[in-house]
Amino acid sequence: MNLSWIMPESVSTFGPALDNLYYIILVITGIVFVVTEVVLVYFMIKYRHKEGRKATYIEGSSKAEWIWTSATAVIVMALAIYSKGIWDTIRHPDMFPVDAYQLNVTAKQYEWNATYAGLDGQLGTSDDIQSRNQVHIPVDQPVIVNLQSEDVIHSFFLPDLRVKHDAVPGRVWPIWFEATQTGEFPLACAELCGLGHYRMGGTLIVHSKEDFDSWLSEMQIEAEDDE
Amino acid sequence: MKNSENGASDNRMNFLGWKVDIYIGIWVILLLLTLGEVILAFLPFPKMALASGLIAMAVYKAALVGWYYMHLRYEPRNLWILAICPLPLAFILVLAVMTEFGWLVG
Amino acid sequence: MSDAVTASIDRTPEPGMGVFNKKLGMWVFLLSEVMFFTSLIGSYIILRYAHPDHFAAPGELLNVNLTAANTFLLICSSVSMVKAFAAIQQGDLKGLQRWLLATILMGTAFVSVQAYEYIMLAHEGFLPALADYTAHAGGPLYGATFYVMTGFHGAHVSLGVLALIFVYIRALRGEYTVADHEGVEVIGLYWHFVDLVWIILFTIVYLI
Amino acid sequence: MSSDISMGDSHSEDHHDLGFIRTYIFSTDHKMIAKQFLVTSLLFLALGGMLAAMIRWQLGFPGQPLPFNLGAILPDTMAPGGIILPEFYNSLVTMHATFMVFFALMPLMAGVFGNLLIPLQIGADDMAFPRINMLSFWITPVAGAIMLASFFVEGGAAGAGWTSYAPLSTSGEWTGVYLGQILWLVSLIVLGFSSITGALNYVTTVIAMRAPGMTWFRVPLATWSLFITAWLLLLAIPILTGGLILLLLDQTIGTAFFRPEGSGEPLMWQHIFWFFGHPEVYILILPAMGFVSEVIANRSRKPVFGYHSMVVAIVAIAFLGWIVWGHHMFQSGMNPFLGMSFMATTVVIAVPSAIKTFNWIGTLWKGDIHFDTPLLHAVSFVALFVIGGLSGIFLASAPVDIYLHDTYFIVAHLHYVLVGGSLFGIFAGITFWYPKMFGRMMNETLGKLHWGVSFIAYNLAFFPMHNLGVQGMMRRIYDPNQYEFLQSLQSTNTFISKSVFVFVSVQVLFAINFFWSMRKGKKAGDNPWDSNGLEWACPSPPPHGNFAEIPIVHRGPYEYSYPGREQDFWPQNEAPVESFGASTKPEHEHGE
Repeated sequence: MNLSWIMPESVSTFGPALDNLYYIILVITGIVFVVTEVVLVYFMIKYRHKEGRKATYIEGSSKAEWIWTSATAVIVMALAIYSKGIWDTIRHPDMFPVDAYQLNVTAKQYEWNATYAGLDGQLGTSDDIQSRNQVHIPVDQPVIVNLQSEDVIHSFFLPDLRVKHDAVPGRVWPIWFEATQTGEFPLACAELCGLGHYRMGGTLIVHSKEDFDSWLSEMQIEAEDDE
Repeated sequence: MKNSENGASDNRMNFLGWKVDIYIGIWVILLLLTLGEVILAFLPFPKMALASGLIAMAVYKAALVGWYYMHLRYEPRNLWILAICPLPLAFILVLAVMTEFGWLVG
Repeated sequence: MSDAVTASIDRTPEPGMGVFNKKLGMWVFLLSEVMFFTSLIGSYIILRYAHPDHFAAPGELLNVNLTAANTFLLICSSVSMVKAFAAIQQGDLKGLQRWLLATILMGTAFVSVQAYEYIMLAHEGFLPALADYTAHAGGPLYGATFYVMTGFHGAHVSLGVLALIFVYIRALRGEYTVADHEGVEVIGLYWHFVDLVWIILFTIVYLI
Repeated sequence: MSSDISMGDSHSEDHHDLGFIRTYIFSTDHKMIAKQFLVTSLLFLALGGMLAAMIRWQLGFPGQPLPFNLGAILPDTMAPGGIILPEFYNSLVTMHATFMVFFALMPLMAGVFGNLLIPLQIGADDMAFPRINMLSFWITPVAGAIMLASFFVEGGAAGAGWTSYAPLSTSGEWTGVYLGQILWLVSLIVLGFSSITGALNYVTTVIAMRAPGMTWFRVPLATWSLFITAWLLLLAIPILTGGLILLLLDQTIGTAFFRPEGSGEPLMWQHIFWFFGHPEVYILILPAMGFVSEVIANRSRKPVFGYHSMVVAIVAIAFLGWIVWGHHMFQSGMNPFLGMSFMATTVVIAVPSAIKTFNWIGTLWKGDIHFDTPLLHAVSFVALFVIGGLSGIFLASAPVDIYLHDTYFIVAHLHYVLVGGSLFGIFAGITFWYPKMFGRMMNETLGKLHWGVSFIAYNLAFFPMHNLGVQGMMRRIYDPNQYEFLQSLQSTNTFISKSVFVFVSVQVLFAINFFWSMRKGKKAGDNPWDSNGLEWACPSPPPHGNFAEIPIVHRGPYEYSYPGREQDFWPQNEAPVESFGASTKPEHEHGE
């Protein structure tokens, strides 16, 4: 049984920042959890009903209230402020890298279609290349995926790259990430999208720069043969 | 349960100088405001100014109906606090969802 | 504090709000109605802000003059309702019956004018469904939001008229006196609320 | 309708001639309505539990036919040869959540205890509007019947999740479910009226019908939490009704509120749903918090630690509950700036929950704790609510939510708060107020056995779900093994499924205890738990009209182990004896 609290190793640039935040929260909540449960059990044992001993009449103490209210408030606000920084790097429109490689990913009931710019380097032109359930990206280069959906809401989820964003029909949603390792990584759908939701998996293939270019040119030649 | 608090005595109000039944007075104000709204709606002002002006008049009319006709003016204070408590919730929902479509944030 | 304990405690709710139960109940019910109309009117405002091209300028499609007259009608019915309440406060049962009847008639007139307006709009192709919206201006969202808001308001007015008829019958049987006319005041609150919602609706649907 | 003029003076004498129908079926007595709610919602709880068992069967043993040939009773459109189909799995997930949230937990807390406790604890003879109260119950079976019918219609029950996100839920084209989704919508719209009429009654009764002397800060915490829950119900349910009506119109006459092809806005549905949704989850937890405060204070014979801050915390949770809904939508394409502001408001809501938790633990401190079943359930509520609250902090932080959203971490969080929290709180409430409802005590050994096995099985079932979520397993997936990176988690899933089967089947003990004690339980007097509340100042089960004469309240509800008194409790309505030796604290005598 895999009962580990350690996330699978992250292979994207903002992955480590997100993981650190997760581990900080894990430590803080872990400590609070252990302390609270131990105190609870300790009180239960220590103050259990014994003949002749009466409870002490305590209505509360506003000093204690202030202590734990402000302590909780300070901790959670600190977490929020720290999270805001990371949230901005990932989602703030101005933080999107400028020289990123663009591709479209269109979700459809039970598959992902990725579209790459063809020879003319322009998306949306006739010579675009399609690939089904496989997203090919170059390594160590920021990538902007324009997410859209043809029918219902799907969710573009790359666990290893710490990427998740819903593909909502009706609008295009740009998201960015940068892979730091080559290899094949799972792509999953995280939003209930009908009876085939469970088998909507795909793969993200991260190539080195050269491999990616050769793969792209290979696909372009294939595309020309088909015409 | 006797219904005592509606002071029937001060049911008069002076309207442009002569004493008239309060309900008729408020009624006339409401009609005038409605007429004003219909006229204002077709004047060539910028859309935003028109909209806010019209909404202000509508809210004022609504307040008049609430204050006089629903007798909020005679009721204990915390009843009209209770009466307006859902309004901030309505504003929160509408304003928050409008930011989805570019309001305030690009 | 622990004053002499008298057996028959006066049931007036000393720690309460000093308002009899039915009125408090009606006010609390009206709060939930405010939230119901919030969701409908809220969707209209949101969709109008998101897709302004779907909506037409005031008067372009909707008949503003007819509805302005209709609004007069509803305001008058509000006045007749409050006059009915003022009448029974002085114990004038006849006045109560007359004003209640006036309110019922004006309420029904309002609903029928609105039904007539619906038929006129339908002929122009102004319909809620996406497929059959063929009006010359605006888009399907305009039809959908318009019919939902004004339709549910009309439904509330019709329910109000039914309740008024029920109160009117009890008035004819003389069941309301100076001392006990809670029913009249409660139905009056509902009626003024429905009028108040229409005042807001008329402005943001027809005039903006 | 018999025009009983005013509810105030119907004393218990004229109760006998009401006959069977008016006493048991169409009763306007708040206590009988509470029992009616109790029976129906326990049935729906059992149904929800069975649906959960089927979900866990499919996840624990993917693709294998249901055991003991249970599959034979299911038609081939659901489980051919006993093997659950993916579309039926989606209906199972949707209906499990719908029945549990709307037909089990809400009626169990607001319906049962709202009706039972509010009039009794504030010293009223009945609800403000008894007939509307009866109506509020009788709408629930009607809505339940419509929801049950949706299983048997062509295309099966709704399969778009209990949140029924648009556009999946706006047309049968995407899910193959046409009539089922419409029935789901109609049933929840109808149920909304039951909640509104109920909440209307609770708010008016608490404001207007408190006994003389029962000032706001002498109201017990159970009634406080039910009163604030009634406010949340009153203002949140109509929003859901409005949204459901718009969705119903999209489904039926083809409007385009949420359908992108007609330039509708799918995100607007999520906003409307969650604007209702988050107050809804506080509706599901606040009453349980109230019952737990009562039980812990009573069973440790000690006043609630910081009564005023507990009340302030309840009110704060209710206010903040309205401005946090966006944390359900961090990754749904919501505006990132909204994401940031919702993160800020969401973390703030951890503060009142922390206050309540530390106050419960403070109540146990230096107490004289009696280990009865209600206390065991109440303390497990506190223990498990701590876990649920802490796992919420992971999800409140938007970046971490990027990874954890729609994974089993969320399923663990919500089950720790709803099952570990509300369900154990309900068990505490039922076992604590059972004597008041039925005049007999629930069996202690059976109760402790049920608690013990439930507590262990529950934790074995739901704690590993945190780890499933951290490893990336997504929610609502029919067969995780399709994803290669999830295959290693299958053994955890099988273990969880077995624990769930134990947890669900052990509830039979509670059912046996519940029905057996009704006839054969130990006779309970008026005040078996030596409690201070007014509900214990009348006989159990109380007659129609509750109190022979209206009680006068002289002190707060938690005067346990008052210094200088030999008895360790001091009922609220006990008149203060002037010749009382010890110097009574003045500020207490004259109340607030």
